Amino acid sequence: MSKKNDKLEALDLNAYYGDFHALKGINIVMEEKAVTAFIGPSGCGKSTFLRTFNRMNDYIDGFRVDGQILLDGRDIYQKDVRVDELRKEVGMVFQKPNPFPKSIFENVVYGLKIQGIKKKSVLEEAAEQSLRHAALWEEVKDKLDKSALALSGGQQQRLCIARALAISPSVLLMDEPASALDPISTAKIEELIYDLKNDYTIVIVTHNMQQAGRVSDHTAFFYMGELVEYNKTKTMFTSPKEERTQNYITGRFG
Amino acid sequence: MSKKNDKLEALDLNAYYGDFHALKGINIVMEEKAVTAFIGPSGCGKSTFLRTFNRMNDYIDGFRVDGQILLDGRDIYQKDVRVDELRKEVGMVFQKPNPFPKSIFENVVYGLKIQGIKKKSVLEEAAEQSLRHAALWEEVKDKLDKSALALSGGQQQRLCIARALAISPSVLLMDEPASALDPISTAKIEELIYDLKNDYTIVIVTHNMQQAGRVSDHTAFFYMGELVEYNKTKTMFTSPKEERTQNYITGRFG
Amino acid sequence: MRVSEKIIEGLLWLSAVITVLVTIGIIWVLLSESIGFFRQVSIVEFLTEKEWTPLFANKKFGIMPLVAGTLLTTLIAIAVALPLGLTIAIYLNEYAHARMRQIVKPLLEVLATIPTVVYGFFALTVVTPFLQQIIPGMAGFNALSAGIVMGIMIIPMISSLSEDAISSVPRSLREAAYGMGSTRLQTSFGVMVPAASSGIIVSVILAISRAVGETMIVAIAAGQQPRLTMNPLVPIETITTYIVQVSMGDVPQGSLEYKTIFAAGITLFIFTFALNNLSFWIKKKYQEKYD
Amino acid sequence: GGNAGSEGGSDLTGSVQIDGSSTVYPITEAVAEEYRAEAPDVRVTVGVSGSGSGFKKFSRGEIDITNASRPINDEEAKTAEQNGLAYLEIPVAYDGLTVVVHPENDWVKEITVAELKKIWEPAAQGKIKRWNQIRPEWPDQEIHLYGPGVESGTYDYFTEAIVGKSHSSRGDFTASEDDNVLVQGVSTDKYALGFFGLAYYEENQGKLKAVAVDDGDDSNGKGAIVASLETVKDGSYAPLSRPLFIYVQSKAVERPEVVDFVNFYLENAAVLSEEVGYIPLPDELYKEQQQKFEQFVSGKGAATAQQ
Amino acid sequence: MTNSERNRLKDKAFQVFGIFCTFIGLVVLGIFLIDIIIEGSRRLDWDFLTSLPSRRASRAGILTAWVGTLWILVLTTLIALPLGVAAGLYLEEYGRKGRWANFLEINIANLAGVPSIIYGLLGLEIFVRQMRLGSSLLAGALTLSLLILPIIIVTTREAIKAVPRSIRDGSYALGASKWQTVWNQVLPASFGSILTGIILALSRAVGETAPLIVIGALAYVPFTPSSPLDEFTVLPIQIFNWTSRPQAAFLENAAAAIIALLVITFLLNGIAVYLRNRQQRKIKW
Ligand SMILES: Nc1ncnc2c1ncn2[C@@H]1O[C@H](COP(=O)(O)OP(=O)(O)OP(=O)(O)O)[C@@H](O)[C@H]1O
Ligand SMILES: Nc1ncnc2c1ncn2[C@@H]1O[C@H](COP(=O)(O)OP(=O)(O)OP(=O)(O)O)[C@@H](O)[C@H]1O
Ligand SMILES: [Mg+2]
Ligand SMILES: [Mg+2]
Repeated sequence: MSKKNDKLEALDLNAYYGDFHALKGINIVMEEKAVTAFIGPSGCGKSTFLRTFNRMNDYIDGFRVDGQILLDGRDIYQKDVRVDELRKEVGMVFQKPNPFPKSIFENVVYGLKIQGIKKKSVLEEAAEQSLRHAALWEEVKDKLDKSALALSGGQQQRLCIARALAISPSVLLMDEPASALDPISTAKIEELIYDLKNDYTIVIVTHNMQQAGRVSDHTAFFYMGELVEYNKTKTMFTSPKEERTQNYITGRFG
Repeated sequence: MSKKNDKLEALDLNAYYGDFHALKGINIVMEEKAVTAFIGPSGCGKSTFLRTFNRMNDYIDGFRVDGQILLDGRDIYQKDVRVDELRKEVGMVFQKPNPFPKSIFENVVYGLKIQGIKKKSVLEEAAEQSLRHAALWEEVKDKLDKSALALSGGQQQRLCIARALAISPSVLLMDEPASALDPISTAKIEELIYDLKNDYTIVIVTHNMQQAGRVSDHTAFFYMGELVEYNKTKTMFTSPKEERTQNYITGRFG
Repeated sequence: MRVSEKIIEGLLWLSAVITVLVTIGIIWVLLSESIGFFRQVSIVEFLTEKEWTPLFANKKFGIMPLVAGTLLTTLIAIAVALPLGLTIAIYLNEYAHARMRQIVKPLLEVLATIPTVVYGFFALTVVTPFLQQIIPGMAGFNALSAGIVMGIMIIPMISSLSEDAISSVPRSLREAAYGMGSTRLQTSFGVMVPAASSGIIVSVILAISRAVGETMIVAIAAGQQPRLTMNPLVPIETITTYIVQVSMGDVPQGSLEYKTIFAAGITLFIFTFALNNLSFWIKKKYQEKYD
Repeated sequence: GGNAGSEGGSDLTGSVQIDGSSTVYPITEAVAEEYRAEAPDVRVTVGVSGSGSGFKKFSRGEIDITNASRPINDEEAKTAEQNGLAYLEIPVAYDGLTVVVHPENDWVKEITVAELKKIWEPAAQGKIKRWNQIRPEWPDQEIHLYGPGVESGTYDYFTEAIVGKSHSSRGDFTASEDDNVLVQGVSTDKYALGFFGLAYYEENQGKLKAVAVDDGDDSNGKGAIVASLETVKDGSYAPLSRPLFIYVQSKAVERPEVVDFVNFYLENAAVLSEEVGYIPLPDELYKEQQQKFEQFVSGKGAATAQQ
Repeated sequence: MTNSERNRLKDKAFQVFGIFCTFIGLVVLGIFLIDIIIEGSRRLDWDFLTSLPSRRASRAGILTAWVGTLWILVLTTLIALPLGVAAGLYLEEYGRKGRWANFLEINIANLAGVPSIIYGLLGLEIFVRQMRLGSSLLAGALTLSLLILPIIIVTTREAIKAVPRSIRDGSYALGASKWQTVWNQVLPASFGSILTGIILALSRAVGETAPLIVIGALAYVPFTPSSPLDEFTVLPIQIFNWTSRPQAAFLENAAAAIIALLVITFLLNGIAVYLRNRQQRKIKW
């Protein structure tokens, strides 16, 4: 296997909500076109960390970071970085499906439209491609002009993925994308992640060890704002170095 | 093992949301002091069915049922049944923890207070007992007068269970009680269910096969509004009779 | 893109700042005339004198009677509108069918749009004679019927806005309450109303503002007699009524008599300002506790 | 002056802006309405913001004519002067103030000015509370008083005429700017006594009873006199009839449409004021006003032109 | 057992009380409407709607008044809507924290409590005199806009608050700027409720008399305005004027004019309710 490039890096990253120290001196390097899973107990800072990669925390009152986040070697917290450009590069899918209250088509092409692309044919082309990519095309191709809110939860989540893919990001952040879904939808989304990693660098937060095991190449275990362990998923699940990791992933639960 | 009594029964139960036929001729008998798990894909009617046992669907416009639901042999959809009395008998815990915006203590004793119990000592006694029962006492005993909203998600969910236990129901309905929680909290709640079944008849909805396997004595599999299969959990997970059940529970996901 | 974002934000900011300019404008209008007033009448007299007779030959400049009248009618109006409005809000939200709510809510909203002249004559020609049969000693013009009718007028402010607030309480809370065996009443008062309290408080504040600012009903039905009393059965006058009557009357503008309306206006302004501050901080405190 | 009154429409254009007293408004409105037939292209507008507000706008030159239920005061006159405006006061009709009681009141038939003064003067406040304090044979019942708002020219005039000093009266009476409200008050209160414009009495005769007033001066009619069109017009109903005015300013009369309108006003005021419930001036007075106005237009009228 | 029976009894009692209160509200409304309709409907005909004001009650009409009211409505909407929504947006989406925001919030609540007559005095000084607009439609509309601005701002904020955070996040995550998010997601999603607030505010503006009289809106205007700088009258002034006339026939006219005013506000509310319901059917979170 050829050595892949480093896509995302965090250097001595600290994050704070007001006085609360949410992330403590995190250092991590993530390869391109690989899936990295973040695991750890509730409140350990997984989401906070994930959202620093596209600076979604910018809108939270009192939130601040120090240290660096590098995307392709460039610090995204520099003054001159434009967050809207950054987010076109780093797409995101949320825990709860959050389609816009518009038609399916409008949802998928939203990102393109706000970039100023208006040509119908271009948009249609892009919509089909992203929906195919998200394994949703067959199910919705006849009702593109119907409201996205009429889709089932699993379909909505795949729509949100399609929406993120439409603007061709290179990184895809997913915060517990399957936790609200039933097993069938979950399976579809896991398959999808598996397919997508050929083209995208994916970071996924999950509570589900099996899921982490199935879909990720690397796993990072967080505990109380610290990155406890980061390793190949296989290594991590078979022979974790840290006792805390061991305790967490060998819990009898799933 | 002595034969247990039948606690809950559904006879030819049909349920409708307006024109939509959500439950189709369901027949089921559930034993007392046992845990029954409802599984099935999203939208198959698990929650709808669960909520007929304490008539929580009464408030939904256009919802109606025919057929019978028997609690201790008595049809709860009879005219003369008081829903408030029924709900003291049949407690419920919801998917998302929903503590009242009041203190922890006020949350636990809410059910008693609305029954007109005012004596401080009785309330305190009951609060401690329910919180202990819900394995939360140690964590909150020093901050009973703090807002319940300041607890973590897992703690909130256990608080909701304590709240339900405080009014001493005989049946406990749980609609995906752990889906919003991290593995540690989930484990605690599963342990709790395991303990509680000595005293309560428990019905739990879950998307998580492992969870169903771990906590339940019987499992019911629903599909598109029908009860496809109902059996001992062990039997069901090792040798399901129906192909649809097989397909669902042997999905590689969890 | 960046630049246009900044421009837009600037425009939005400007719109918000306009409200400050309006306040400055109001203060300026009020102050510029009332300074002249306070040069001739001491603030001490203004605040402590018990009579308000600036238009009589024997002039007394005590604002208290007008403040008392304003307080009295507002209190009566709120005493009518709050229980009725809140009951209606709870009833519509918790007891009535969705269809009924959809019809009744906008219908009640019409109450707020009936011209207040109509209300005034209703108070005078229907409510007062009716009340006089119950309360024999009642004067033909009084604070009570004006207050009651004003209360009816502001019912929809409380009922509609509170209903909105209650219905935006997460469903999960209501289900929790029902799941515990609460009756509808216990659910409403034990859980929904406390959870919606900030919205309900806002609705009451808006209703109070409307009652404080109302003129025609009081002008027609309450008798225009400034009087330092809390007796609802006798004629009174409110600050706003006084301001409207004088500003549209025959009194020479620029005279001391005319300037009284600005002094009265600034009193009202300070009064509502204090009220708003108070409720704002109460709201803030309350929200912090349970968010 | 203009040749108003000729049958055909005039071809004048422009606008005439009027504001001021709500009491005078009905007359001016009627005149403006009729004037439309006369000069369809002249836009006459009439506001009702009160004499005080009217004078303020008038003295700043913001309007051409103001309706007034009281004469201009010194301050207002000075402002006009500062703005380089001369003006002419033109009486256009009388308003009779009628003293009324409840129709079931069978004890009061007439009342003297002295008695009215005893009731209304400031000293009466808190003292004169019962009917029999005025005349012993009247019942031992509370007396309830009703009158126009203290900010109105009507009240101003009444106090001047009865108490002898304007704005001097007791304060514990029920006031309203809207005379219909007073009608309502008196007509539902057996022990009421009130006063307001004659027109409101005439329109509500069934519900009210007018009281004859005796001013003790036989030179202008003997004994107590009831307010009516005739008694006000011939001056025998004294002292409770007051004149209503319009004021015209000098800049405005440089415009022919304003001149034409005022002339039309004076020609038709007699008929129209009666129609809307007021009492016309004697004919010769209108003539006199027309002359004065002519002088004023030609620049010879003084700023303080008096009646 | 006795306790729960008592609770049930209370519950029933409150239900009856609730029905009773709602009923009172509706009955009072009914009384008003019937009373006004009985008194005014005889006068309400085509002539009444198309005639100019007159001293003769039977000939008087409300043409200029209702046209003026519509003008005022349109102008006030054009001014107050963008301003109020923009200010609401600013407060809710941009400047949400700190002393400045608190100050603005109190300030706006405070403005909502200022009596309308004071706005009239302000309008007279600023718009009529300083800005030399005279007693024109524009001056009137500006004055009323200031009057209803607080109501629009408050309701806009409430409406925007109800848009779920997840929708904003979704938009930002796709690279949308703040304004793009507001314009494409937040505003369309809250449009229904904002509109309700605006229209309720406008029905307040439609009924106002005092501030317009102060700025010099006229009672007798024998022509319909043709530009925002023309003088005008509105229905409430006409009503106010007629109710203070001695002749009973004018009271009848006033009642008929009130019907016309109510029809206008009914229509407004109807539009609001229609849009509100349509919006709520379309968007379920
Ligand atoms: N807006 C906020 N303000 C203050 N504290 C916050 C905020 N958001 C999160 N936190 C705190 O920061 C810590 C990390 O939160 P984060 O959401 O990153 O946890 P997580 O690992 O994603 O947990 P979960 O699995 O429950 O989603 C938690 O203790 C949380 O309480
Ligand atoms: N209030 C409602 N009105 C109309 N249809 C409803 C309503 N609630 C549920 N349904 C429909 O009834 C069916 C059963 O819903 P239910 O909530 O019982 O599913 P579920 O098995 O609990 O699914 P999930 O696992 O997603 O919670 C679904 O098709 C759903 O769309
Ligand atoms: Mg998280
Ligand atoms: Mg469910």
